[in-house]
Amino acid sequence: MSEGRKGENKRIPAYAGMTENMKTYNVNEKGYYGEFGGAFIPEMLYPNVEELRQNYLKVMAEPDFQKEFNQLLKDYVGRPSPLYFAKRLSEKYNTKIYLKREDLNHTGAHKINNTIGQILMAKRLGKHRIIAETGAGQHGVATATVCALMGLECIVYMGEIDIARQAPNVGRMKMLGATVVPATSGSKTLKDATNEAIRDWINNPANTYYIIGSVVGPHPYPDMVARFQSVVSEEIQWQLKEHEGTTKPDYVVACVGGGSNAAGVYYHYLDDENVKLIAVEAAGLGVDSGESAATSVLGREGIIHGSKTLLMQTNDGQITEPYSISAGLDYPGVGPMHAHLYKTGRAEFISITDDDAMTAGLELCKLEGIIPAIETSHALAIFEKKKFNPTDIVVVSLSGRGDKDLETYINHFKL
Amino acid sequence: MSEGRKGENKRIPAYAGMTENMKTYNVNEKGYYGEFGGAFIPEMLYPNVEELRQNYLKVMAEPDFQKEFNQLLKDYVGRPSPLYFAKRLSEKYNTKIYLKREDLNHTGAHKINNTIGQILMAKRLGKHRIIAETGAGQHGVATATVCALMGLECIVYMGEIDIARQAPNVGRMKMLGATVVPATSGSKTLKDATNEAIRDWINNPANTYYIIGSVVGPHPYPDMVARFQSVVSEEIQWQLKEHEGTTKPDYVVACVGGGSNAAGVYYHYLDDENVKLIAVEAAGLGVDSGESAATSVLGREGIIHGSKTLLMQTNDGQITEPYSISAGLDYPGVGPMHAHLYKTGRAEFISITDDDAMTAGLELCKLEGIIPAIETSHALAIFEKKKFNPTDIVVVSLSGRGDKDLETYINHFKL
Amino acid sequence: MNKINQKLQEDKKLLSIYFTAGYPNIDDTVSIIQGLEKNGVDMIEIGLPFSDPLADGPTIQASSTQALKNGMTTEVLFKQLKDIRKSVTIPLIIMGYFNPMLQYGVEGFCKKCKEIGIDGLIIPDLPVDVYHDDYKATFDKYGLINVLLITPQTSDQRIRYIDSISNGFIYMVSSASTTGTQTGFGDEQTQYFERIAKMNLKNPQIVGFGISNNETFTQATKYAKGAIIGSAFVKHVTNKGVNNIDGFVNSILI
Amino acid sequence: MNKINQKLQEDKKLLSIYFTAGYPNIDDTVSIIQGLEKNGVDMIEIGLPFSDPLADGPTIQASSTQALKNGMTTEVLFKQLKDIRKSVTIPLIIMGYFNPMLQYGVEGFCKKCKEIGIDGLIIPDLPVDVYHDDYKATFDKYGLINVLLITPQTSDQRIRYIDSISNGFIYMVSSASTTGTQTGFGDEQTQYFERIAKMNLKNPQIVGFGISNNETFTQATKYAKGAIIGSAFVKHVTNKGVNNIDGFVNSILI
Ligand SMILES: Cc1ncc(COP(=O)(O)O)c(C=O)c1O
Ligand SMILES: Cc1ncc(COP(=O)(O)O)c(C=O)c1O
Repeated sequence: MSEGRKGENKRIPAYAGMTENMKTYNVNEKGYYGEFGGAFIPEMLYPNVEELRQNYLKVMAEPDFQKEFNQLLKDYVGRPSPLYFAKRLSEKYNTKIYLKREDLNHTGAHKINNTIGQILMAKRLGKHRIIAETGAGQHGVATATVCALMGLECIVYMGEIDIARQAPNVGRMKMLGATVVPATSGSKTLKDATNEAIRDWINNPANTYYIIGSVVGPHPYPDMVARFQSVVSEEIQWQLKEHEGTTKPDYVVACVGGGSNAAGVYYHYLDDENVKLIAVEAAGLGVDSGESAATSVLGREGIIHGSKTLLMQTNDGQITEPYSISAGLDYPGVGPMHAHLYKTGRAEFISITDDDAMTAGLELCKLEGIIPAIETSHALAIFEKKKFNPTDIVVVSLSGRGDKDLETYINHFKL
Repeated sequence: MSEGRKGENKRIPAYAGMTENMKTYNVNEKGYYGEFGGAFIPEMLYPNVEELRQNYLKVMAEPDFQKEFNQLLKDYVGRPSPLYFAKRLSEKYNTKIYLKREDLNHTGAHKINNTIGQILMAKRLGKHRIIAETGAGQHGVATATVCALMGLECIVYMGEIDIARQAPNVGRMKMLGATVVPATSGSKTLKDATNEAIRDWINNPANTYYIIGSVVGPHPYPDMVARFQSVVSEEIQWQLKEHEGTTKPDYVVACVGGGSNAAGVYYHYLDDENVKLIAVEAAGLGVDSGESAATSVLGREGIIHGSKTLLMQTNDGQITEPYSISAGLDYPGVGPMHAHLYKTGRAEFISITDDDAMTAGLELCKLEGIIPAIETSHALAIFEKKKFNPTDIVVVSLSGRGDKDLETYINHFKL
Repeated sequence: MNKINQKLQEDKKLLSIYFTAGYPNIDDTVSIIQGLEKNGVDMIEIGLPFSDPLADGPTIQASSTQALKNGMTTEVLFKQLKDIRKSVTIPLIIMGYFNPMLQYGVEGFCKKCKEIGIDGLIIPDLPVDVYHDDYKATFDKYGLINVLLITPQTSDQRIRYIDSISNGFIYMVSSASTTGTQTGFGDEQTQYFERIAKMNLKNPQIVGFGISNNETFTQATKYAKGAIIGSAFVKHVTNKGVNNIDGFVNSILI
Repeated sequence: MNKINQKLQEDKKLLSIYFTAGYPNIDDTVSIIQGLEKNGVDMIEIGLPFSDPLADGPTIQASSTQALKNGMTTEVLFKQLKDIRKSVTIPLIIMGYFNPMLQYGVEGFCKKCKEIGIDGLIIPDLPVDVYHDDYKATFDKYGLINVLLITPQTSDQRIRYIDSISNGFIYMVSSASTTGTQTGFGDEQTQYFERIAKMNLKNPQIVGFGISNNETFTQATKYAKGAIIGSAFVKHVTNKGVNNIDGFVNSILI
């Protein structure tokens, strides 16, 4: 066995601990984070979701599952992802910035941590048809990837607008043998792709497993996805120890679409209030412009995609069409964990406009030679908004690489 | 310091050993591999090349250099790259296939191992203007990346045809702040880009460092680049030990453009004849079609870009315009190390056509969920050509990811 | 007694029709209801349109989108229905997703329904348990029947549980699908219909999803108390407008 | 005595002209040589075109590409020059890259040069050491002068070394550049020219790169024995053809 990684067996938090040693900011037995969460699903989905709910912790705890999951994370995904001290960026903002390099994962974003876990789950539940929704295409690619790896059929729903603006990822999914189905309703983005995926699942209840791409959807998805992503903060702990002699940063920063990236970097720090959590949302053209995806500011409690959470909606309860330049953040809801973190004030929520995000993305290219996904650029933009102390250790999740976004960047900056 | 990696200090082979403990297949003191190599450069380049020759081993041996190099490889590039057992591919070809995942490196190919090394070299030599040639654009991106990281000016020469067929990489270079200069002479591909880079260097002898992207060019480049890339076989040794209990595969396979990728995976096995080396060249439309880049088969001894080696040329000594669907293999020469490996029979050379490479690339997508660079696909295609034993351990260098090649793949297969 | 229960006691197979409120035109709601009653339909499901109707197929999705564009809201619907009981006596059920009700306030929503004379609700994304634990008391307080769904995948045990907390009828989804997707019933449906019939549930069952014509209506009601037509009616209204309801109903009941 | 050495002994500043053999037309080689001699040029560099002339700028590159397209090869050039000594006495140097010579065979190449009456070679990518160790003996055997280059970056020590193994003149590259890039000389060049002049080398120096007109010719030959014009002449031939050599030479020598 590899000595190349620490904490290999701590990867997936033990399920046993969950109820005995309840964490304030974690899910409870009923699938709620405070008042948020649950499983608001049509009866047609009940057997599937219930089967998953009853099995997910048990399956994840199996040594066999853990072994396969960890081995794939290491040899296939390329974990651990580095924790990189960004020297020039740190100098510019006069604080200590570490980048957690999820962009270096196979397929280029944090999303694959989750799809590896879920494909193993699907196999153990005997499913052989996989569906997924995708926004930026990263989750779609990550799903198509693990389906190819396991030889399973893969159908990915993607909004028509996202198909256009994330063309490279559409190409990748095709190469990987997935069927990409355009979602043409509503805002033709992530929300609508999710609707279509859920409809597919309703229509194919027996053989189909739905790999949700974020900490959204009905319980147990948010918790399961957060656990699969928790490998990220597990690594940050020992990596930061190597760099700085402490497992605890002062701040952990992540962009939030559905919230899986943030859930991953927060996970092991959720209940340690010394570690401040910053969640960065997409303000689009501006929080008050009517063209925004800043859910926490603009949202109210409600139900979206099977979960009670914060979402952008009319007074009447119709879900609003969001807008962000970033396909992965262009979502009117947020996972129930994050709704709870917002409501309780545990995390600070900052919203960043298209323009500020793009500028921060280009800055990272120029200062550190890393082209970030536009999603990630939102997280990087906070340094222009918020001052940190020179001794602060700020870990930013570099959730994905920007290869998929080149055209958008180049057009934006007329390069 | 990290316990996350083994052999950290063995990364760059100690220069002290070179002359004392001469290796048959390695470079000699004069810069030759057998009869190949040397520094056939115009006098204008003599001061630069000589400065490098006198310093490269000394600089590489400095603890400070090693520390910075290793730290960047680990935290920035994401090394070690995994050695992944490709289960489904192995089943299909009834042998044990391991993929060395250079595609997971930052910027997506093995090329960055070298540019990290050379940018540190350039800094220590006090140069602040960086030039490079590129074919597939991977070396150009890797160079633009390290220049951004160090805040140095970067000019990349790239053939006009390659600019068109590797557009994503051109976009990336622009994002990173590099100037991409089209080479419009000759076949408008890698050879011509290299000519232009050399001309630039001649015109800017004092402040400019030329980061060559492969084990080509005048001595000491081939040796220096091979040493920077040797981290790959250094890792394979201990990784294979973890997987199979032995440090030695039966075969090591790599595609060869200039040969840096192959040099990296061969390096620590060069003088161990139990490990068989396979070099895969691009046959283009077929070795005898007149549209090929299979240098070893079609080439004769001669001089290209400052080095005596095998190259494709007319009877008259004019360098032939090569052809391959793959921009990174579309080069009429090969590094002198490889010329020597060919001439001595130490390595087996196999050439693969465009079509066979493309098919092998798509197969990897479908079986393993990995989209390889078209360069890499050539290496993968050998399994249809050569039979291995079920117990053979075959390590294939997955030299790069195929994101840059999506359009070519998709058009080829009409996906 | 709730009008739904009264209707269920009639010795006939019941035809229930779904339509999307505010579609094709914002003011069609009342006239569609009147037209359906006049033409002998037994029960009506008034669809409160939702932006993201995830249990629905393309037809009902499109009608919902149009209805919202037309200006339909919960308030508007309640206003339109204010005097509905002056002109019709047919059982009226509001079918809608949970979020708009939640935003209105569940208690207020129920209260308003009672005022208007609504007899029941169908809320596909309000799970049975949540309904039972959090909202049943409210529904009961306002005399509203909550119609729960079962599908071919629902286990016998769960069907019995659902039966136990239902007090009107059970909405028997004919097959695993969103609305408007099935085009006829096969062996699978027949087996399912028979299985449920044999369970002798306390609540009668009404079949929905995939009923579009006389044939499927007849098949469905062979075992069940009635059947619900949704997408087929919405399509009819789309093509023929609201003045041709008699033609549609006649084609079902022959 | 080699014609180059003879010429170098003349008490005058020498004008040497480079042209690409086979350009603009394949058969222009001989008439260009004759024209240059007739118009008072002192020395000629016959460019053997190469596919990848990496020390050359765009002008000579383009002429080389065209010459190759025209069918120029080493064999063809030798054939064209077979009887050249019947019509001219001017020193003739072949300038070319090493690979074509290597493919021809260095010994054979030298032998052929001697037969024809070539006096020297300039091979920019044949390094001094390799020349010295591997080929000097052959060059000497066939009475060929190998002209070595120095540049502003060449150290004094290396210049002395180059001087020591040269036996004709030193090709003094005026500035760090490929051919045809400079457009005049500045302080840097003057300092360089002075520095070399003060070294009192055994071999005279002839300046090349960046000489294009009377002014630069005069500047260069203030310190050096002569100057070489390449790109400017190739450009002239491109624009005016081969029948106008007198005009060009006169504009330099005035
Ligand atoms: C790179 C990247 N970061 C972040 C996100 C946002 O999703 P989540 O909030 O689930 O991490 C996405 C979604 O596609 C993404 O691709
Ligand atoms: C992915 C990849 N593999 C291989 C090569 C070939 O180069 P080399 O032979 O130097 O490894 C390239 C060159 O661009 C490349 O991008």
